[in-house]
Amino acid sequence: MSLIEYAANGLVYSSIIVLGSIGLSLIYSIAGFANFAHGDTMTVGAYATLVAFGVVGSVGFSVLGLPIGFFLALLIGLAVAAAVAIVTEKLVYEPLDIGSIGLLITSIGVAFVYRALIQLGFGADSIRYDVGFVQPIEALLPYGIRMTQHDVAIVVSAAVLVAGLHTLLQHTDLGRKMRAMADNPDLARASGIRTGRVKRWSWIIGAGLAGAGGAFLGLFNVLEPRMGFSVLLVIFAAVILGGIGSVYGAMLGGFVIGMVVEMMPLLTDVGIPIGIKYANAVAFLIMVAVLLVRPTGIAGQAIGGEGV
Amino acid sequence: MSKDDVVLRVEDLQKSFGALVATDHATFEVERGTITGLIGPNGAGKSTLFNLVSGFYEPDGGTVTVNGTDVTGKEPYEVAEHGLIRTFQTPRKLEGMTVREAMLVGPRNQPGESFIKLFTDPGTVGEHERQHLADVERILEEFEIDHLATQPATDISGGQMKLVELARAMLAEPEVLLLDEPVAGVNPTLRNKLAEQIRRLNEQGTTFLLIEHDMEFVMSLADPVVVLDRGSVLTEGPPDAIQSDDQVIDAYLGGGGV
Amino acid sequence: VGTTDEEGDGNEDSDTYTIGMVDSLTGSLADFGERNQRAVDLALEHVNDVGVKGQDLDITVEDSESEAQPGVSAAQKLVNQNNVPFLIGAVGSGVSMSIYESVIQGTDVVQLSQNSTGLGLTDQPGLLRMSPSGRTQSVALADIISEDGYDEVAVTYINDEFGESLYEAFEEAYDGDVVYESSHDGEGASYTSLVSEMDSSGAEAWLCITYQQEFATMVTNMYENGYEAQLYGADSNRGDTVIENTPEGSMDGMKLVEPAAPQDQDNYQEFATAFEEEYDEAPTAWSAFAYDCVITAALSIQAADEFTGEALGEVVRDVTRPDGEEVFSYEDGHAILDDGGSASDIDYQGVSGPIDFDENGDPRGSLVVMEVQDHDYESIEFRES
Amino acid sequence: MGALTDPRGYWDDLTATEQWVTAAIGLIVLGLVLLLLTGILSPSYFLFLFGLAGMYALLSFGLNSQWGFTGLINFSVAAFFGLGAYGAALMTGSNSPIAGGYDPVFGVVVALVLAAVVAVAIGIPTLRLRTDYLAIATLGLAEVVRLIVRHESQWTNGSAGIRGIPTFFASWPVLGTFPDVMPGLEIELVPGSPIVLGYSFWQQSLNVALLLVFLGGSFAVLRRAQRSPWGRLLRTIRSDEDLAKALGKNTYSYKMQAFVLGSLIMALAGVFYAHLNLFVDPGRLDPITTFYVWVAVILGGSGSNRGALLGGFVVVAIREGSRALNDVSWLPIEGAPIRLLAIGLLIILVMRFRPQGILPPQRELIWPSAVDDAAPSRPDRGVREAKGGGSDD
Amino acid sequence: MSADHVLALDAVDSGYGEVQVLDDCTLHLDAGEIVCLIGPNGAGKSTVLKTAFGMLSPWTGSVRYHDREIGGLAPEDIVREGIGFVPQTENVFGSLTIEENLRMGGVARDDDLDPVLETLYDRFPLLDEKRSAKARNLSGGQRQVLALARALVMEPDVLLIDEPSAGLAPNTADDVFADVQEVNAMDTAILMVEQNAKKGLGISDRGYVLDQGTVRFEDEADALLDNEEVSKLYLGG
Ligand SMILES: Nc1ncnc2c1ncn2[C@@H]1O[C@H](COP(=O)(O)OP(=O)(O)OP(=O)(O)O)[C@@H](O)[C@H]1O
Ligand SMILES: Nc1ncnc2c1ncn2[C@@H]1O[C@H](COP(=O)(O)OP(=O)(O)OP(=O)(O)O)[C@@H](O)[C@H]1O
Ligand SMILES: [Mg+2]
Ligand SMILES: [Mg+2]
Repeated sequence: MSLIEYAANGLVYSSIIVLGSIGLSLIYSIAGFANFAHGDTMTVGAYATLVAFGVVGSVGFSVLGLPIGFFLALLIGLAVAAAVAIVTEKLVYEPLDIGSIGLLITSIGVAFVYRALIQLGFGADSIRYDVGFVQPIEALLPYGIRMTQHDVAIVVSAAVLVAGLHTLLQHTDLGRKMRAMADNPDLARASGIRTGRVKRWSWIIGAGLAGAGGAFLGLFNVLEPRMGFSVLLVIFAAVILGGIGSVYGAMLGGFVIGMVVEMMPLLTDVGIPIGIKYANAVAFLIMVAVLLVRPTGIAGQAIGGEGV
Repeated sequence: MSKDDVVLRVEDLQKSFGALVATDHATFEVERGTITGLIGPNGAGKSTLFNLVSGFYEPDGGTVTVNGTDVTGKEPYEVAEHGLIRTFQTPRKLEGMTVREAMLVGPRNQPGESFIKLFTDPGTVGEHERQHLADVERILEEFEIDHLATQPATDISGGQMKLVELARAMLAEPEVLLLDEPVAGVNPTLRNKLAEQIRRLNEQGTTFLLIEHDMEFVMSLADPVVVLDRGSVLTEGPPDAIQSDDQVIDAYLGGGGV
Repeated sequence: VGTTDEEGDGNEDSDTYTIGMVDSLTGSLADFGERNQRAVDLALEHVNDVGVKGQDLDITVEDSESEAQPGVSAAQKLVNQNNVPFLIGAVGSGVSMSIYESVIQGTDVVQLSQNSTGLGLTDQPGLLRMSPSGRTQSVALADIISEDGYDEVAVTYINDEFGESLYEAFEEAYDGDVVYESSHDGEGASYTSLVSEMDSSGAEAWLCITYQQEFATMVTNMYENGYEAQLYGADSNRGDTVIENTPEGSMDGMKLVEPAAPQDQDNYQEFATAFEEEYDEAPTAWSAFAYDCVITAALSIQAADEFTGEALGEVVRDVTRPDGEEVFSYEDGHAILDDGGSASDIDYQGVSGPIDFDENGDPRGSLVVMEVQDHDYESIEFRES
Repeated sequence: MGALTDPRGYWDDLTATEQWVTAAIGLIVLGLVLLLLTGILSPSYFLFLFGLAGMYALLSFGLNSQWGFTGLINFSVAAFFGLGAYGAALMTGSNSPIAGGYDPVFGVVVALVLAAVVAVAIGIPTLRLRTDYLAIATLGLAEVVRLIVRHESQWTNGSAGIRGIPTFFASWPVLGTFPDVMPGLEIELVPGSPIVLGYSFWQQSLNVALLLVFLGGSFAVLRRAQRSPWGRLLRTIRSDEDLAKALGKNTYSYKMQAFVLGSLIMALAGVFYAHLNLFVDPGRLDPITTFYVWVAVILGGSGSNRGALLGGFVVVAIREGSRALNDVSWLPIEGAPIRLLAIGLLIILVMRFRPQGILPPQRELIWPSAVDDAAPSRPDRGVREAKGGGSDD
Repeated sequence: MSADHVLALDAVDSGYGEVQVLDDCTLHLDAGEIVCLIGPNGAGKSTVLKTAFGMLSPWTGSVRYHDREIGGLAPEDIVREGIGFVPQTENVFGSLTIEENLRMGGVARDDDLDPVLETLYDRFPLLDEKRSAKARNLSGGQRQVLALARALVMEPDVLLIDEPSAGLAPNTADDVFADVQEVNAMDTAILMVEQNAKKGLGISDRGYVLDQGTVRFEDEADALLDNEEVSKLYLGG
């Protein structure tokens, strides 16, 4: 069992965690709370993709072992997750007049509602996309890499989405406005920033990426109502590791945590007898260890003393 | 320059933030019983110096001595235990408390701050609490904010917050009190009263180190005045001398003077 | 699902007998719970066609969320609020045990678990179960693997009471070397690392003790990584969920052991037909157990002098004991009892097998060995336990 | 002014919310008494629910002293609850792999020591962190604890759990045999629906008695602590730690004190649970418990001990009350997701319409004997209520 | 009240939650004016500005900009009307650099910001030095200057400033007052709260004295300075 093989697995899992982390981090900084419904937003994206795929069907040719219809369905799933998040924001969060912990608790309620609705609609059983099964890509096997075309599809799509986000943040004011708003909402409004709109965009981007992450998680694994919630803790670890509020930190954190979780067997190989059942535990310990050295995460902003 | 009874000695203190040198080999002493003024242009490093002295920043070099003890690099609470208390330039809000409660945090070494004593010695706790409460009532009156006593401590105006900040620090009854622009934003009438307060406390033995841009205020209160510029001490002397010092006028006072 | 009798009584004045059931309606074992409910409805239909002492039987079902604490709360409500003298429950072994220890022990309520196979239940004679202890399965698996000529095996098991106890029993019984063992979490976890570790252990035989969804994922992960091994499994890994969610041919040759429902028995056939008609899917052995729980309860009520835990406790074993006349349906049993027969005059032969609770409250059972051929299960051998 | 000596004055002295809540509680108690008397609600089931509710209240007390008093966002409630339960179970359970069979009192001691040690161990790395980082760090470490308890069966019996736990008073004179020797009573106040007081009733009564001791003790300690300078210092830290430092307070030490105190109370809840349930498994460390306790504290009103008490009871009422949904057989859909849905919606609605909680702190918290004659002990009503700030009891 | 007031508060009551602060407050600002608002701490000066700028909605009374009622509009819309605001506290984005702070000040502008920023850097060399420093790390005085500059990016017609000189060194304060005058000269009407009443009134055309939410005195700036009562009660003798 080679390092490279674990790394390949890690890359796929990381891609999913990264998508989840970016969204969580964005919402964390804009809406100002740890959104415990984020995992379930991923679930929403996955199931929406499932439904959309059922409607669109396996139309057209296939790319990377996936019918082109799947990618279409993926976009729909992403859009649905974003739409659900926007509606939730309008109906639930916006009218609230409470601090961040209150919002956090509310988001637990929202998570329950999402999950209950999905369970009502689809049952508690796990489901798979009807995209067939694939075997590892032959050409890579000699190098000790066992990756399927689906795996490649996940990594590539995630990379495209992340690159798109990067462009968006670099070439528009949105990223800066988001930061300004997170910093001081009153002053942001006084400066003329339409905070409602910025908030809405953050939700759209955050939830959309989460939706995509969920859809990939379904492809990587299976769909089931608790799927998103199960990875939420790991995503939190990634976001914290990267530093709350930093999109690029979240990418880095997601990558590191995803890799750590999937590379756990290496520890046993080098003689550290920690089973893979402790994979998440090791991820959390790494997170805490990093926080000890850098209390605001890898890319988090240092808190400048007491200020002037 | 050497002084008789030094309570605070800052020696060759250095601090940089990246390329920016905020404190540049600053050296001065504060003599017991004085009100020492600390002035200098915006960004001269005055607040940074306070942060270094009170333990909120770790200096890159140099030493801070309080009452003969070297406190360089100590935690803020340890520095405070040596009798040095500072206020913040931007006043701190205490959520979920009334103004009166927020003031009661001030006094140091309250027996009621020990969890054990709450149960072993409730009588003493109550006694001290009553005493502190009386002190709070008194000082709030003096600061003309007694009508705010039971208001939430967050729901007060900018100037009122500065007053609470100052009053609380006074309640701690430290030997040395570092005030960072105590009267910025405070109404002129009240400013005069605060000056009297400071003077009175000073007569009772508290030593002050005072940052303030209000020249009328500083010059009437402080002696000596230390001038800081670009992180190091430009000059030090009695107020008159400082006010007529060309260097100071250039760097700080500007054409308008007082 | 049954209705609650708000008065919370099950005494003879009213015209229904209400018993309780704790089932996994949600949570990791919700699969089992769903099928159980179908079987229970079917059983109630069959019972109430005939009646129990001229009255109806009703079951109040509470959800355990597949977890101990909610399970105990559910049982507390049924036993202390609804005053049921007979409690069917629960699915998970851990849940059954905690219900027994916290609620049942010290009272005279009869508890009969529908689906728990954990070894620990054997130590609690007061806790009856319809499904046989997993030990028999583990021993059989150990034998089969050895017989197939593998002296090295890699094992993974679900990390709950069920999986762990089956694994322990297997390890004890197996002659060869367990070169790799690891428990795994349920519910949507990814098993890529697990299967790659199993692969790198070098063992050619892999034993998986887990549930259907988890197993389907595992097999898919194996397939997509191109690993190959001779698979073995417990009964809990068998089912349509696995067949539907794994690639064609990916499990061929796999062997499983499971408690045998006597498929050739008429009453099983009838049960299976009725089940398929109603729900459009084949019953599992687990649903047969749930069905038998209800029938056993109904027969006990019919046989007992009064509707109390004490009275039911006295007869519940007897109605399934070999001393009496073999009956294959509630109707037949009811006929004998109604004629003045006593509990020991009948021996209910369930749709899941002969039952016959032993002194530990475990049923007798036989096992069937299945093999996956052309992506479907074929039984290849019966084994007595 | 005591409620007994001067009920009228006491009532007038309550804020509008307090009057409202008191009246509502009165009505509910009345309703429960009616249900019990008419035999609709079985006393032993009621006592069991009461025990569960009290357990949540204890957990809420613990969290309240960390979050409500000090602003520590602790997401490891379930871990300390589980440690308490395991501490007691490992010492007393019959299949304990370590040291079963000891007296439950010894179990309490071990549980508390265990909780204190782990609290310090978790506190050292995390208490220096900023609030939201603290939240996730504690959540993560709690998960580590859970995984260890789950997988290290040589110490914990793993997922098989620990059983054979005696009831708390099992080895005590008189109390040990109390449930057995008490006669089974059947009282029929309303014809046709008798009230049965049997073994489980007496057993549950003992449990509730134990609970009341735990609850009462914790409440008394917390109440005094909160109104003391110690509590005020914690609130200062919650709001502005730097300020507290500048005033010479060793904030790290105080945060640790609050963290350990809260953890001990949570562990106490765990101990109670072990002897209520007589069976403990790793599921107790599941983070969902943490979420429920948070809901309880927020629901009750952060920073208020009475609120935490109330919140604990409300959460159990929601959780167990929503069981009724399962009984609604005419609904064409499954009950269980509906129940999840109901709980979710309820959380959202409470946060929408009563975000400050049911009984938020409304009075100043100054040492009682110090304010009696100095000044009115309550701030201007309007301000406090509008903001829902402050703290109390 | 004549129609040519640029900004006018008419009989405004306002406050926070249930707490009333402004009580029948009436004042106005005419084109090209600098008006100084003084008064004791807690008088409601900041509240006046916040109400005028939409951070608080007037409970009763009207807030008019030229002839348009703007009471109840959101701040982000009021900015686009041409009013700028420098708050008393929390008036910079701490986690953004100076450059970014200034750019945020101009989000409501469609044109290229660069020339405007360059002008501002010229005017405030203090900021020019530290373009890419985080605002959080500025000294108190530096932040005060940045806060003013941020509001100026919009080149507003009306500027509301809350205590521009608080925390400024004497020479910097002089500079800022000079800047205020300069801005005013470019046709921006200015309503300014100032505790440094002598200097504040010194550069103003008119002044108001606010106490307990109500206007107590209203006069030409010089007249107010000379008013014995005002001087005694509010200017510290
Ligand atoms: N945490 C920090 N990181 C980076 N630079 C800092 C930090 N704190 C202060 N500075 C810089 O150090 C210099 C001195 O700042 P300081 O706050 O000490 O000035 P000051 O003398 O108090 O000025 P003012 O009178 O305006 O309050 C300034 O240029 C400021 O930008
Ligand atoms: N956020 C708030 N919530 C509730 N009350 C407030 C709030 N801010 C200020 N107040 C109250 O409103 C009154 C007026 O405050 P305002 O800030 O307008 O005063 P100000 O005249 O600007 O004073 P200063 O010169 O001290 O800045 C004060 O009595 C204060 O207690
Ligand atoms: Mg400063
Ligand atoms: Mg103001």
